[in-house]
Amino acid sequence: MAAETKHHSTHIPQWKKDEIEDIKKLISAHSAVGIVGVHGIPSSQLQLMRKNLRGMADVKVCRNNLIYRALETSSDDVKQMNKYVEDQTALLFSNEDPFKLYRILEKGRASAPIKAGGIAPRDIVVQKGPTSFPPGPIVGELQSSGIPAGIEGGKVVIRETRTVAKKGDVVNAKLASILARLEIQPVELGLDLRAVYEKGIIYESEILAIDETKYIGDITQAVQRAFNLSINAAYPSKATIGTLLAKAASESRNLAINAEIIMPDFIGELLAKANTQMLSLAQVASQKDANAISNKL
Amino acid sequence: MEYVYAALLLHSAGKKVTEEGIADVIKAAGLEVDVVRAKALVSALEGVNIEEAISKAAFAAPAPTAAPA
Amino acid sequence: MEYVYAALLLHSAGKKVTEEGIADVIKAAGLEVDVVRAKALVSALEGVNIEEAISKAAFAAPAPTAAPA
Amino acid sequence: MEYVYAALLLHSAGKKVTEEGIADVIKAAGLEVDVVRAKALVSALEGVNIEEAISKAAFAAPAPTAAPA
Amino acid sequence: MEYVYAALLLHSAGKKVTEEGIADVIKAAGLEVDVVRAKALVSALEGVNIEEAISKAAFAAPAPTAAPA
Amino acid sequence: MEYVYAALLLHSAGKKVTEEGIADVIKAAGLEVDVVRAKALVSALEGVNIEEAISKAAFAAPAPTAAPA
Amino acid sequence: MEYVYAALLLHSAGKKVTEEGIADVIKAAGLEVDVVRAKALVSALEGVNIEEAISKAAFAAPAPTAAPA
Repeated sequence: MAAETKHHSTHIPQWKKDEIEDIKKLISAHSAVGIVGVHGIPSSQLQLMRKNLRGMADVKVCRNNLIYRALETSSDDVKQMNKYVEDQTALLFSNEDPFKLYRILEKGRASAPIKAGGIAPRDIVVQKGPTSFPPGPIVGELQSSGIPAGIEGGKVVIRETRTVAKKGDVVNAKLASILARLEIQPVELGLDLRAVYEKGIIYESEILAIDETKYIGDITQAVQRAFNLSINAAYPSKATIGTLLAKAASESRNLAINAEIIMPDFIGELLAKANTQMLSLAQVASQKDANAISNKL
Repeated sequence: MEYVYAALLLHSAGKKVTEEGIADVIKAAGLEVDVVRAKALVSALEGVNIEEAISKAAFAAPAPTAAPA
Repeated sequence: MEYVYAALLLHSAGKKVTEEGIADVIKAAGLEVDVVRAKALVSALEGVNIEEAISKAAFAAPAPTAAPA
Repeated sequence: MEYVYAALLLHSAGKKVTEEGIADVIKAAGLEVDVVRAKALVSALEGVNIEEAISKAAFAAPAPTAAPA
Repeated sequence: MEYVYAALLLHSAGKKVTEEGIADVIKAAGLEVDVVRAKALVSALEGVNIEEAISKAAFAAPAPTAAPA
Repeated sequence: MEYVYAALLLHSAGKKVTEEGIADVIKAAGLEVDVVRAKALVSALEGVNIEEAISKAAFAAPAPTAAPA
Repeated sequence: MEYVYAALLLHSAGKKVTEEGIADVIKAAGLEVDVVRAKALVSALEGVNIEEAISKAAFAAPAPTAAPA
């Protein structure tokens, strides 16, 4: 690849023309065209991911300049996808809904060990607890990478939880090897869907990344509002009539008791209320003077 | 409960809760009017902020409400 | 609640709750008697087992003791 | 809530809750009758056990007791 | 209980709870007055905010207003 | 609740909640329009501040009151 | 919230919540359709159990759970 980037020029070799034509055909044959970042994905992994997507999406890896040229000569709408072509890019062709595509790709993410010299994509933490290693030189290796280790009950244990690399740190060979042996895989590999073109609309990843909990919250709120409105406006429907009746009944009860309306329906509660008041007043009084209240209570 | 509902109806209709008002509503519901009850109701509501009394959860002693009928 | 208190006072004094009884107690408390309320109360109490109504409260509203503190 | 109160009034008076019944009560309360609302209410009440709905209120209201403390 | 009811009655009638007040009410209920008890109660209630003591009960037991709107 | 959702949709779309508006939305949802329900809803909403009615917690029979915001 | 109302309307009408369904309802409410929002909503709802979300709301808010039939 490196050898060839040199002589892109006025004359375009036939194989490149073919490739561009091929891309354009794929574009017109699918409802959705995505630009996918494939940075840092080893080719074996990429192969696996492509395989997993079979039937839902085709991933085509090719050089950016060919992608660029293919898009450039497509319709005005599609042309705008050019701005997402950068770094290591692949094209994705599908007939699926863009949102669904995004979800599928997210699900397809896998974790991988970090390589020597790799940059920590997040804080890398080694949790305390037992390991599967039998006692041996591993203890010293752990310790020399700043992980407090020891031996307990015939097993190597990590004594304390440690952050061994901060996000952005370069992970040296020794640590990378230890992390691999501890089966800590800090690197997340996945097809990074930057944008999808579908039927005249470009969906960027921020739009595609749906926050389901927000929607659930919205639904909850909408349902509550509908309920509040129908009860507060006393709109009778099958869904609300029970509550409306209960509300009216409870209001009448509140009114009767609070206004001390003497009616057969509520006399029991009024008696009970008076009795409870008497008991609580009696209690207060008896706390001050036990003799103030007859011991009948 | 009829009398209390009648009072609530009058109140929510924006009317003053009077003996006559209650009597009219009770009659319209096909019942004979018990003057004592109507009077007692009106007297009990004197000086009461109905809006407040309605919304303030009443002393919830027993659950008997279920029973009345 | 005056009328209800009066009724319960009579009841716990072992007297029958009558209009006159209520009227007497209410008067003794320095209030004017509202005959209608007394009537309504006696009528409402007809067939009511006061002891039972009270004990339901005791059962349902056990909170008071607990709460104050 | 006028229509709901009217319905409960009829119900607690032992009457069937009908459009006409509601209309009569609403009128007696000095309001103009909105036939559509009466209709909608009667229709919503179809198949509803009013007694049960009401007792749920009685049952439901006191529940919070637990919470305050 | 009679004495406490008498006190509640006086309080809710807007009167001060005094020995004489209680005695009058108790007598009106057809009971003989136990002066010592009346004294003891009045003294025990001195400085007590009856309204508060009563409403505590109401508050603890029932449904906190909180709910409805 | 279809009609209420329709009304909320119209309201939040900045439209007045009218019978026709509701009918249109209901139809667009693939339902047949029940004129009584549409009319009853519009009539129930008359004079109602929808924004307020939406956010005011409705009658909270049971305990959860604590929760709503 | 228009799109959410539209979706709930469709759902409570017993229809599947689809892009076209939402678009139709939104249009009927006199709004221009934002395809992206409609799509996003439908896609978001794919993984959501609307009935569950509704009943959660019902529970969290007021009583309704009891009521709806």
